[in-house]
Amino acid sequence: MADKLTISLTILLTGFVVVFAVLLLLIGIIKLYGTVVYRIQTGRKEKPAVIPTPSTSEPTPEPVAVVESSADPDALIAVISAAVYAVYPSDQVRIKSIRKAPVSSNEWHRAGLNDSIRPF
Amino acid sequence: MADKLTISLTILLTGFVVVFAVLLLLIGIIKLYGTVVYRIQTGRKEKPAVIPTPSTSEPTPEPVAVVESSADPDALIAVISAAVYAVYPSDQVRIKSIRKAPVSSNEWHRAGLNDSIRPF
Amino acid sequence: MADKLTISLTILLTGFVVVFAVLLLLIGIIKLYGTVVYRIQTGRKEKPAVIPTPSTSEPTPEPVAVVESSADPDALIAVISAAVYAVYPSDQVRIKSIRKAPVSSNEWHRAGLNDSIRPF
Amino acid sequence: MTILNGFFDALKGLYQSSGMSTLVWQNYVMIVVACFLMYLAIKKQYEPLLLLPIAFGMLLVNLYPAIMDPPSTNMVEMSEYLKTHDGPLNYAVTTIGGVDYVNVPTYGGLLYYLYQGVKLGIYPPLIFLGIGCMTDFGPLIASPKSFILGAAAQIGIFITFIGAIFLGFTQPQAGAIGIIGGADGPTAIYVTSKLAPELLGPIAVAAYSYMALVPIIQPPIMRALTTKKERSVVMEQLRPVSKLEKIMFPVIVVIVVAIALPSAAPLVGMLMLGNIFKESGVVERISKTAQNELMNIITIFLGTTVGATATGTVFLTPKTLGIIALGLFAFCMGTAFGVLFGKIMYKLSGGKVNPLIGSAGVSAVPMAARVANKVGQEENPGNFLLMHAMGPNVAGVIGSAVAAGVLMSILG
Amino acid sequence: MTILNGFFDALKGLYQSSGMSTLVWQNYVMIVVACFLMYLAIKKQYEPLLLLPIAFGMLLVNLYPAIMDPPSTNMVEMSEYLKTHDGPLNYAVTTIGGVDYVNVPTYGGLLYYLYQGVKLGIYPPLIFLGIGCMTDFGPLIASPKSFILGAAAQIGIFITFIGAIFLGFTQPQAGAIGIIGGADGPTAIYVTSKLAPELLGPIAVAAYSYMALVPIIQPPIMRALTTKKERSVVMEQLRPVSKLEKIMFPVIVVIVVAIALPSAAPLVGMLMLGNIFKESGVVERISKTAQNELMNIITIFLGTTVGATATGTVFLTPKTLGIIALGLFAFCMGTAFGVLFGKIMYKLSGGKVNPLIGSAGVSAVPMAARVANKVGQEENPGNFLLMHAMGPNVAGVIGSAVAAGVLMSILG
Amino acid sequence: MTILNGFFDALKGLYQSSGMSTLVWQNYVMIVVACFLMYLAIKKQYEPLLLLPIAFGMLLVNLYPAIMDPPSTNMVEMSEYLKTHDGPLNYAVTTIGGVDYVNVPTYGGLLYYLYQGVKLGIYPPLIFLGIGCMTDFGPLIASPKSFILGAAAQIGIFITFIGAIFLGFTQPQAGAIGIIGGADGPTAIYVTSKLAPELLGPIAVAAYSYMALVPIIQPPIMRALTTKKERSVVMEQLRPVSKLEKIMFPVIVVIVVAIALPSAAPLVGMLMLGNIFKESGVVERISKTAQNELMNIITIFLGTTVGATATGTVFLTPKTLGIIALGLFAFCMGTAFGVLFGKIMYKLSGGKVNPLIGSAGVSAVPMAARVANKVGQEENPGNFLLMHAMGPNVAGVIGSAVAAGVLMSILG
Ligand code: NA
Ligand code: NA
Ligand code: NA
Repeated sequence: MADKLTISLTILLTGFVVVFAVLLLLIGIIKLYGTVVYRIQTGRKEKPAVIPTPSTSEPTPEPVAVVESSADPDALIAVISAAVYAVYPSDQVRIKSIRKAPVSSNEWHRAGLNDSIRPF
Repeated sequence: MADKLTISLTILLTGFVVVFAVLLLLIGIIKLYGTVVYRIQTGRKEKPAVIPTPSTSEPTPEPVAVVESSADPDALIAVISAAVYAVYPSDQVRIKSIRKAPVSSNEWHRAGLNDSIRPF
Repeated sequence: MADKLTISLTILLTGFVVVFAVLLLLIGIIKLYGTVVYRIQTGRKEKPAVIPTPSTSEPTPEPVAVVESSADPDALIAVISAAVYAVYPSDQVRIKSIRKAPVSSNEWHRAGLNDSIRPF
Repeated sequence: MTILNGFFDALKGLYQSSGMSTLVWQNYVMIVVACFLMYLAIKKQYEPLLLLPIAFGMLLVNLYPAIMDPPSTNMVEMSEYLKTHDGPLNYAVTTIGGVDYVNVPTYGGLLYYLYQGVKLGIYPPLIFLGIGCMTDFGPLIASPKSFILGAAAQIGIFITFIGAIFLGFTQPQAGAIGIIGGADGPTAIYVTSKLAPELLGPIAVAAYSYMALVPIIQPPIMRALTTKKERSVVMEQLRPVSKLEKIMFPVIVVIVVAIALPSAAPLVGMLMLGNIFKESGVVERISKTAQNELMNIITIFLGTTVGATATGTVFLTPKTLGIIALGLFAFCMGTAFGVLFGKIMYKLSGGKVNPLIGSAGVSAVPMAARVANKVGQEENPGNFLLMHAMGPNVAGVIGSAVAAGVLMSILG
Repeated sequence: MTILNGFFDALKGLYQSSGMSTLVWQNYVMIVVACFLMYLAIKKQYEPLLLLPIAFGMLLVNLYPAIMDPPSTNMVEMSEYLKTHDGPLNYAVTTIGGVDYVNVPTYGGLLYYLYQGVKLGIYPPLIFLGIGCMTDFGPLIASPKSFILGAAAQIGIFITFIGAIFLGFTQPQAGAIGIIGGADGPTAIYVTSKLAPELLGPIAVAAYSYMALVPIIQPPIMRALTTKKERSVVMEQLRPVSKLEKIMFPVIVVIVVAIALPSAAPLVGMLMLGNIFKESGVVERISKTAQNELMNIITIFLGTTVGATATGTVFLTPKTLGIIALGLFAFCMGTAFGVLFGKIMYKLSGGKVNPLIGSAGVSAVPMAARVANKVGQEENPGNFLLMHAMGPNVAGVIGSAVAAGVLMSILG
Repeated sequence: MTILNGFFDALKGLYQSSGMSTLVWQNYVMIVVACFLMYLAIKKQYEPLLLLPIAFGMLLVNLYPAIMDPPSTNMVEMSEYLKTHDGPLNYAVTTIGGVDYVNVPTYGGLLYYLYQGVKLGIYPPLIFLGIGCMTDFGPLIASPKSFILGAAAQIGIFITFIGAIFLGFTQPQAGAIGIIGGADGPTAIYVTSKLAPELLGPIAVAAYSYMALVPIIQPPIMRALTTKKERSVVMEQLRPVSKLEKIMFPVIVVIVVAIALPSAAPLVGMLMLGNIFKESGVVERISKTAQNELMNIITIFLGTTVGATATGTVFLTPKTLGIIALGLFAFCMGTAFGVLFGKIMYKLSGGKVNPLIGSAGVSAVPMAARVANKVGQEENPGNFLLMHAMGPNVAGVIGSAVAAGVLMSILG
């Protein structure tokens, strides 16, 4: 009985601590490299076009960058639309189309990709 | 030689009896549950719409329920058409479309199905 | 050291001889059966329609037989077009369409093929 | 000088290990046989999905018999092994009576490994899984009496068994030969791999060849045994079958057959698993894979390795001729008994059943049903028997599996 | 006379080997249970992709228990073997201490062989490979604090462990039962196959049943633990995530988790391999096969054989009832702790985090995230929590794998 | 108090089994190497379909070496085993000398099991099956003299062998290193798994890296060895090839090669089986699966497990540097000899053959043929050499397999 209690609480404590420790470590690392990557990428471009700032008061509707489409396009489009309209006044923004972010690659890369469809 | 004859006739007799016994048993069970299922399902509906009665003399053409489509749609459509026209005078019936029986399911079921496309 | 030299040159010599011997043998056989097949097939037809002769001065454009399409259709079409126009003056030939050589088969064969989509 | 010596030694070694010095005349004959089978598969389109891999496997094994060699393991005492090897231990270790042995392997041939799926009885049930996903048992549910025809056509199996016994085959061999009459490839291969694996090559070739020849073998028998009037019978339209009946069917069949004949359970079980995938309508994703990619992969492995059991010395015996002859006999008997029981049903039903559909009871889905339809249309072009023949046709698949269960139970 | 004797002997033999004389009452009960699970899978559409194969495997093994029989090998001295056999040697040869032994096999049942992928821990990681190809970790990268909720929801696992210990289960069994609370099928099966394979049947059935019941189990708990104001919180739009971050994420996660908890490496490693296939965008061809055909094939084999571990004598014990009860308890605890930590984050963030998304931390992707979204919309139909709930949801998958690593390391 | 002790003991145990205390510096270096290879695969798109799985396998095995651990079996006497266990027997039984032993297993790592397909020589031939289904030998049949160029480019293999011998590699290792010059991934992996499995990691990485670098490695060599006039040669259109010739080609090649060099039979046999699937036109269903899903599944398993042979202690030796250098040398030699024999054919044909197409003889299908086309177009943009280069290109695949057969026969 005492044995059972010991092992039980040991597992509970160890499990709790280790799971949180590992996942908190992941939070730290991801925040860190997220910041680094963000700085590098915005450092390259002149203005950070990726995140549209809600504070701008542009008079004309503009297309908004959107998430990659997944298995359930209709549901996602609804979700995305809702999310977009929640942030932008609807008279300023209109969703024109939702598409996958294009995989940037120069012509040689594309040729390489075609080749590797036949990889051996 | 006698041995050969014995085993031969034993196998022939046993095989014949067992194969027929098992398949006759299946006939019995299938007829039974076919009847039960038929009664339950027709009991639910007000009139048995599933089997069109050739004796009715309806003046207008009516669509006819048809078999699920399989690998070879064209051949099947021909077969089905022939079968339908063989039973109904062609001036009373016209085949409008041949389609799979819709899988009945309410909205929640469909949502569940969508979910389970990603099952784990 | 001498050992290394011996095995090295043995492998080099044997490899060279065997690889060339086998592939030269293949050249011989393929040329041989290529000729035989060609004769048999042209023997059947009245005129050899397979190889268009560039020396003919037909006034009207004619479609040209072409290679089976593969994984990269656009690239291939470009290549094929270039190849064709390189050989024929472009005012005499126009590429109408590029298609796979039809698999010749009579009706029974096609039925058999359909059947064997469900092979067991 | 040394180099030239080395060169000639190497050439000699290559020659001695090459087919030119290891193959025997039977291998060369089998190469010709394999090419002929490829001709039939490609040009005549005789069940090419199986016959082409079978023929190519036959070709490969006769060009390079070691491709079917089993592996062997030399168990070396760990202490001995470590004396001559360093680095990490790459092989499995077995402890027998406290002593560690390192399992040093000599690997088997490529097709030996792929063949394990046949030998262990895995491939045929998986192919039945795919077939189950493609089979519509509706016509059989609408007309359960079709089971009688699907049973009648199996009589040929047992009659052929008698013939094989009297031609000198052992009992398990005779059972495997008889099952050719089931006209069902996976069942034939499954039974043969259990009862008489040494006959796999000829039996598989015979089974698939005759299945391809069904449109030639069956019509004369069908015409000889029926009258013009019988062949002209137009049958009543089948009743529609509800989704619930279709879902319950595979469950009921597997329960009945597996309890009655456990040895048929793997085949029938997988067939019905596939069918419930199809009919339930809720697992389309796995149903599609089971009937396409999974079945295609298994078909390649099954065909090639079954063909690779047909080495020259095994195949080129008088027994193979006997198997070829008995297989044809089995098909004819199956067709005949199917038609004869069709005639009985014609009488009993007062002329409502067209006896031609009995011939479809041999299986060979859907070829045999099409043949029944075609022979019927010779008398009356407006007579469509296809759906009515599909009932006995799919019943024949279940019937063959049941007959297989009987043979494996008694002879296995 | 002899023939009739033979006939009756054969019938008697068939009867004695048939299920009618070999099955026990537990088998018949399990057949009914299997049919009920099929009803749930087909009619109620409870995780049909897994529950239908599981139920059918359960049906098969209780109709024909030998379908899971292990093979056995009789090692016969070569010299002995050759006395009674001629022809080519068909079996592997093992040399022990200089003596050659022929390995004469008795083959195992069909599902025994397919089950090896479960037993050796191969199928669950391969399913994780396919899941990785389908999972978008974007919401988690955009909001890494979701990991806290994905961790919190695993507390249920460890609390359930305690319950199982006190109900009399052994420590490894208690670990396997606790992992049901991970709400992640492949993880549960992987852990159970390592710690307590004898419980695979009931644990798999419990895990997949409760995953299907998530829309019924979670909402009451979520409503009970939150206020109307908390449930109404509209969260800020997630920041966009660059392709580079998405590519680096799987690499970083696998490095951290595999170094910290090696026993979680196969699961997390394959999940992240799949994810880098997806995010890299350069190997679409293999990514598509991994998430479709490969995963479907594995799903069929995994489901059927996991179901086939549930023979009557194993399944029909009070322990199974305990597992069913503990599994529900684990799900409830996981949901509750997820929501409670959500409330903590609500406080700490000054009301910016909707605590409902904590419930998605149990995994059960994407069902649990949809449930969070739906419960949120009950208060405010214009409130779309789906994307915010996806973060804890996919974090829960990683969290469950980490918790599994802890349990396997300590108890394995 | 006891609980805190237990907690610290558990933490200590977790730490001791974690990578933090078990990994050595080589593992960390290899993690960096693996990340660099992933960068090349994703960003530079160097043969990503193979290099990405290879790199990830390398990452996994260095994070968690036990993922490649072989299993072990403890054979316990049945009577002993039963003293401590009750319930049904879950393990296989082996009978040795009349005594029953229970095979109690310790399971191997996930990638160990998937690696068996490499070790037993199964995956490379199956990939060749898929390649055969995609390869059009038409240009080679139309111009059989291309075989000469496909042979010439293999000389690099044998010259590299010499280099490897003098750098201190053993004969089998030198053979495996030489075959990198074959510029054919599956052939290199097949030969290495037979001759020197300990070098699989570095050889596979070298082979696929250089294949990806063909557009950079070859052009300078091609330009250096040819004159402007030679490079400008416009070749005559290839004659059309009939379907019959295309069907007969695989049969003839497999007969000739398998008889002459049996050890090349598995590779060439499967390549030609795939090709007859393609050319026969009657088995499209299995042809499509062989070149898509089957090949993709095998590619994932092959790549990941080949990468997983590259543990730090194996990979980080001076030998690996030698292999990388020799591999580049092999590619250059192959290209050079191909071009040189092209020049000979240019002379003999009176200037009708463009020597650039000789470079395509190394294999690396279809990349090398495209490079030949591109270098030709530098001189004359209207000169399309692609089809003419495809002949030597596919001949190079057969040539490499023949060279592999020679090496395996003499050195194996
Ligand atoms: Na049959
Ligand atoms: Na979870
Ligand atoms: Na090559």
